[in-house]
Amino acid sequence: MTTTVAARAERTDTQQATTTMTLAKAINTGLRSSLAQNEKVVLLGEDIGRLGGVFRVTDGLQREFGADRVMDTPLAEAGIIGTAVGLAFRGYRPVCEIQFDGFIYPGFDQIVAQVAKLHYRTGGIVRMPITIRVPFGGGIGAVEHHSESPEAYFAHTSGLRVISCSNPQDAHTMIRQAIDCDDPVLFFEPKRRYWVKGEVDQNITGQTPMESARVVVPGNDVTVVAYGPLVMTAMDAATAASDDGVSVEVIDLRSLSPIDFATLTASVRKTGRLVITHEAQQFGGLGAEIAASITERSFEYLEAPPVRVTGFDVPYPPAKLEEHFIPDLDRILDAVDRVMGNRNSLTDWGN
Amino acid sequence: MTTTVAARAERTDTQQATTTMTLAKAINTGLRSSLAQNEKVVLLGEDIGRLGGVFRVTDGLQREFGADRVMDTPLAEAGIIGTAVGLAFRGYRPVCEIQFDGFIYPGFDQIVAQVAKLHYRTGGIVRMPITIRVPFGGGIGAVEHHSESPEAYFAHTSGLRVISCSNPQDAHTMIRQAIDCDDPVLFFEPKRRYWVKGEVDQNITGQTPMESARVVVPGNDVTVVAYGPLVMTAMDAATAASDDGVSVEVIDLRSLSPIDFATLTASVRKTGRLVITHEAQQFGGLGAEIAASITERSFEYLEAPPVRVTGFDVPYPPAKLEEHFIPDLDRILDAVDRVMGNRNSLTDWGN
Amino acid sequence: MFSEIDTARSVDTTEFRDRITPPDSIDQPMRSGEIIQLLTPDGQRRKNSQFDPWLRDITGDVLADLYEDHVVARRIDTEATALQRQGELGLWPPLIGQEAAQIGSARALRDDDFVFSSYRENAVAYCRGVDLTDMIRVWRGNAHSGWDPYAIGMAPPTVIIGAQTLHATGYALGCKRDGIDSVAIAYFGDGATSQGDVNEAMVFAASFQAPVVFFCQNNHWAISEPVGLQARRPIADRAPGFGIPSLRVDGNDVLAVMAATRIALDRARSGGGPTFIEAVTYRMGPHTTSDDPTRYRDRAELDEWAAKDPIIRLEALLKNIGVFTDELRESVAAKADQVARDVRAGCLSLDPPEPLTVFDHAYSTPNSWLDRQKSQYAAYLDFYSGGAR
Amino acid sequence: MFSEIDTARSVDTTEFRDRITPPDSIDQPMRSGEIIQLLTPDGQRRKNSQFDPWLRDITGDVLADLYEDHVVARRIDTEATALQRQGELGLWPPLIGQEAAQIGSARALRDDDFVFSSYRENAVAYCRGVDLTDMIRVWRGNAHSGWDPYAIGMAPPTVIIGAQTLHATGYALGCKRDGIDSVAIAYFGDGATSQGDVNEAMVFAASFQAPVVFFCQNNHWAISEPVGLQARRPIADRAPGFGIPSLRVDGNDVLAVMAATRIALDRARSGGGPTFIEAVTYRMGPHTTSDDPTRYRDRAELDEWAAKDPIIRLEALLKNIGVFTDELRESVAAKADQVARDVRAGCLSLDPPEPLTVFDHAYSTPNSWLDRQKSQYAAYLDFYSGGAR
Ligand SMILES: Cc1ncc(C[n+]2csc(CCOP(=O)(O)OP(=O)(O)O)c2C)c(N)n1
Ligand SMILES: Cc1ncc(C[n+]2csc(CCOP(=O)(O)OP(=O)(O)O)c2C)c(N)n1
Ligand SMILES: [Mg+2]
Ligand SMILES: [Mg+2]
Repeated sequence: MTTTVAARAERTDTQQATTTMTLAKAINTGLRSSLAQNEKVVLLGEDIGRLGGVFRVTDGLQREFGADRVMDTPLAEAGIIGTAVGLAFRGYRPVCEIQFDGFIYPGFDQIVAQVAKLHYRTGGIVRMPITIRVPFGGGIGAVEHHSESPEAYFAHTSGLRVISCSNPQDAHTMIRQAIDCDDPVLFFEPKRRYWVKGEVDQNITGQTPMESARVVVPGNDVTVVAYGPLVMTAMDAATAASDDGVSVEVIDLRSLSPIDFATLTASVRKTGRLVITHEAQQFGGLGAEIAASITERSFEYLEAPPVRVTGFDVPYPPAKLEEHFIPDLDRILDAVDRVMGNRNSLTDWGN
Repeated sequence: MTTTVAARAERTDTQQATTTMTLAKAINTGLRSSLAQNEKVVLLGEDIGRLGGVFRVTDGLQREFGADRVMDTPLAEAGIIGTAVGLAFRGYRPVCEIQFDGFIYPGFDQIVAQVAKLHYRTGGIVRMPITIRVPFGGGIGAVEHHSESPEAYFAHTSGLRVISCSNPQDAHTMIRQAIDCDDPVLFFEPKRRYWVKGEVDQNITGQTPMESARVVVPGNDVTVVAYGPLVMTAMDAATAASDDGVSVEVIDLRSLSPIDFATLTASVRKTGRLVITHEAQQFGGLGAEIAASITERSFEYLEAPPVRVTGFDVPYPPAKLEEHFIPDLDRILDAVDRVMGNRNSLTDWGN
Repeated sequence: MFSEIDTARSVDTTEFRDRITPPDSIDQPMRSGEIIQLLTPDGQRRKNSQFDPWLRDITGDVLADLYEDHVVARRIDTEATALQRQGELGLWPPLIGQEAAQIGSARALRDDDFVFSSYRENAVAYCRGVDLTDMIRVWRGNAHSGWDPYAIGMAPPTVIIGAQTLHATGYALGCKRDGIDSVAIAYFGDGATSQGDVNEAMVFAASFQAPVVFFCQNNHWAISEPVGLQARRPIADRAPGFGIPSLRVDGNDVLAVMAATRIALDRARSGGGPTFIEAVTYRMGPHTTSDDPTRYRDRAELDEWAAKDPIIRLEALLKNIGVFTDELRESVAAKADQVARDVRAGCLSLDPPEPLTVFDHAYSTPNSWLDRQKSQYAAYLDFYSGGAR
Repeated sequence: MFSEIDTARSVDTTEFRDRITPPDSIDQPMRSGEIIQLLTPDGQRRKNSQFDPWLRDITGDVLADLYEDHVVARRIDTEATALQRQGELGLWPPLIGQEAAQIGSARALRDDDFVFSSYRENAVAYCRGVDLTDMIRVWRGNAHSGWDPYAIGMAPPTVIIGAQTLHATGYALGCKRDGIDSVAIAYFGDGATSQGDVNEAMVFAASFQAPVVFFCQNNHWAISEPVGLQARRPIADRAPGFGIPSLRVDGNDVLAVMAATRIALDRARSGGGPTFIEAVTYRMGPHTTSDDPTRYRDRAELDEWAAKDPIIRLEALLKNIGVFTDELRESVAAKADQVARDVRAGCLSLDPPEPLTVFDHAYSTPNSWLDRQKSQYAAYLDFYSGGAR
């Protein structure tokens, strides 16, 4: 039996011992690898140095690589992003940490008007290989501005790439892919999953490309698309549904812009039913894009209209109400019933 | 024959003489009325005083109402919005002008994290009756940042209302409704239509409510939804289509958040076909929300999947390329052919 | 040749009161970096001909009241921290060490003045007369804002660093337009001075000559970042370049803080425009109950500042002037105990809000989209309420 | 008592060169508001013991070259304005009146320095050696950026007011990390100083001691807003509070500008960190060709500044020192004519870009969504190219 080159590469990867670590640690080791491999990689952010970040994602990196590569910056997000733009002009690959989702907005102008546009503006001459790390989402009982899901703003911004990870292996691989990418990347980290543990192979060759979605649970009746923190919830829902005899296919989107519609379309053409879930408010969220694009591309395959299970269209609520905001297993199952044509919460609800 | 109260009110309105004016002037007179009627209305912005704004929308207002009600501010958008927040705390109804669409981003944090959230944050105690006027869209041959359509960012922001006008009468009525509204309103002005003339009745009672869409061309075969600058284009397309024997119903959305789905649904249930057009980039734009919501609510009525005709997912291009970015009559007609199942540009295109 | 802050000129010692005139004529600069102190760490009263006139009404009784405020504020802090440790609060941002800065300034305000603060100003809220349960509401996760801003003249805490400085500026502009002499005061930290918003607030306030006081508590840290990372000059030096006079006071000295605030308020009320105050203090506790300051700062620094504690020095002053009686000690202790009990009881009395209130007050007027969503979620809750699933 | 800019201290007259030391030791402040001038409006050379040493290499020949730069820059401006009036350009932002500020600073730079500018710095671009067609490309609407930034050491014009100051700071930080002595220079206007970004740039530059020069052209107007609306103090007074020394020079005096820029560059190269320069000048033309300045400013102000014209005084100096020969006049005129012809020819040579290039360079790597969109639009163009519709 002959071994192909690709298979050999695969084997080499798998020979690499895997380690069990948390999702936060997986990002930490990813950053560490990137810092070690390319001296043009620098980290900027608030409290990322001695403190190691409020989530300890950069723990130990300043000690290892020095304060001029892992830089605590003054407290100003526009300043962080704008400085990163200048560093990118000079050939650096800056990785910016935004401390919490809700603090990205002071940097919005620099991201949308500069980072996203400079490559286009300069006819492809200047590159902006900037990675912006954003811990996002709720479920940690936090005060205001600490639980938001602003990904759709960036997905709607031409020139940016937006990705999100749901497990330690992807966290490690994808942060490194993001840093390696010559385009600017918004990297959304599911903060309430930082402490989830998993096996991590630190060899990134042979891993799924950054732009690809992944079928994490195969199934036949309903496609459930999720990303970031809700992938685990969707997987739990698939398990619960299978007890009821419904076969749910769960897709981890991974890349939010662009979206891997090839994988999504293939799934929906098989199942004929689509549920999309995200924590972000619904109106104008990514669920709308997925529903619209899938409908456009696979209308004749759909047994039912796509259903979205999302956060509500209110500002993120106080912690004591967040269970009534974040989609959970039950709300996803209710939507599965809906697309299956089973009795559900809206069966008797007047439209 | 008896005359109902409503009819009498209507008659009173129509007795009011109408005047022909440009869309820009219609906003100007609307601002003037609001300033005259409520001393808590104040205008803030760059160059809105002596210059009267770069589009002259505030022409003459500082002279008439004084520099403490029509205030030229220092050159800082966050400063403008943040100052308006403080004025609203004190009972004012500030109207902020953002000079061009592309300059709103430095004020994004104050809009998204403060203006949009303060009413919710304070459990309904503090009101933010702030109107943010934004000339938007392309087609004027401008340099970068002067032709953008950022409405989807704000429509995706809970707590804000977003509206856009397409003709002088609505421009006048809607700016006054926006100022009267106790919620914050983003008011998108179709800058390339500023010089379009029309009849304006300056009596706003009896006019269409701010949240309502309007059927501007009735038709039976295809529903075309547009707003702002593209309403005129869509109307032209309807005329052209009728020459080809296709009856197009054009809906002027007017309110972008919330969207008047009652009107849209009624239309689509009649026509069975939906085309949505906007200048903003497509991915994650409002077209996606409309397509997704209509599909969800009227799936069984649809003869074809909704089609979007939009700007492309690139940064707004240089002026010499904008004709290849902004949807025009031909692109809308091509989409009409598509939903009609007629031969169109994608008939032979491999998916 | 370079335009620089004057670091050489000595302090003007003429009577200040006479010099309250528009900023352009304030031509006697304070020496850069100098910190005004009226009360030494060991409770000695230092004379200051400019500040003292502003404190003539501060009798022994008033000092005793201020002392009570300090003790109560610290007690609230301790109790809230305990409640957080016990899982009753989600988070608490201790103000321990900053009592004098907050109380001295807040007690200088009139009821009709208006406060825009960050998350740490709970002693300010206390001085504004906030209900103790309301104070705790945010930190238990029950609400984003605990109190009625108009009832106590204080906006809800602003978490976005620095944003509230612009709100204060706008509010002040409104007061000016309304022809009243109320003043807005913005509280913010040393870290906040790096934010664009704070600098824009200074630009707007100066341009409009808004009656606003910028009150910066330089507590030496922004989470783990020392103030030196934000500013290589004393923070008070920043404002003059914007055309805003500034004062730098010992933030652990309630008298210096109060006098400075009164001076600034008086300037604002009399049309003098904005003033910037830097209160030099120290965050003795962690950034919040989630923080572990041992990762980034030394014990020695803490000890140094413990010796400058605002309560110790106020107590010493009271002793020096014979006001610190057993009776006072006991009444203050009793009050603090009572407040602590009220905080705890208030906290425990707060049940989670009703589910459907998640939709309330996003808009003040009906919103077809959200109303539909609420109705659907109500149907959802109904559908499953019988344990249907 | 208030911390204020020193308005009383007189200028230090010691030799400057010896004092180039870290900013903390620059303890001889310039008098607030004082404007350094080396060349009077009537062409007299004023001695200045601090600045003169920086101009020792500025011989008559160099002055003649600078003069040519001025005349050419103005001619480009006139030609571009004419092209706009003739419908060949979409817009043009005239720099007329600001030639000395732009040329004096740009000619102080080394090739390996890097410029981050606003839209108005076309004379800077000219000095950086930009191809004239490239200069015009943006304004004809053919591109967002006319030139290769790395070829001429100058980023594309930044339209978002003030944003580029942060880019310059980041670039400078990169130079410092790279261990080279290149410097970044940020050009911006008086209006820009109100933006958060510009203030944050000063915070970051000071904190990191980045080798960056903040070059503010105070041309007295931000579209229709006079500088007094943005700042109640001289703009140069803003920087010292951030720990950044500043210089205020006559922006219509090419020698003062050049000396100041050289001083600032030298500080940056030798590890001294950022410097702020305010060049006091005047926008003689409209904001852009779309603007109508008669709506907001007086003829008298224009006349006053016309008398301070940078070209007139340079010509007078050249005459005074006997360099202004007929030959020079003619060669400069010929050069200006040639440049004007090149600008026009370059402009007219620019055909609209190919339709499908609208998709190019949004991403540097393949993007499935956009690639599909491009393919569909190509199909659309194809489908209708035969006039199918
Ligand atoms: C815009 C924004 N960025 C970051 C944060 C996270 N954060 C919360 S508090 C804080 C430090 C604030 O320091 P300082 O202004 O000195 O106030 P202090 O906490 O010392 O009272 C930071 C970085 C935030 N709340 N808002
Ligand atoms: C963020 C932003 N807001 C507003 C504008 C619109 N605008 C363009 S130029 C200008 C005035 C700039 O004045 P200044 O900084 O003094 O530069 P100058 O034009 O005088 O060279 C304004 C308000 C802009 N380009 N960017
Ligand atoms: Mg602090
Ligand atoms: Mg200017």
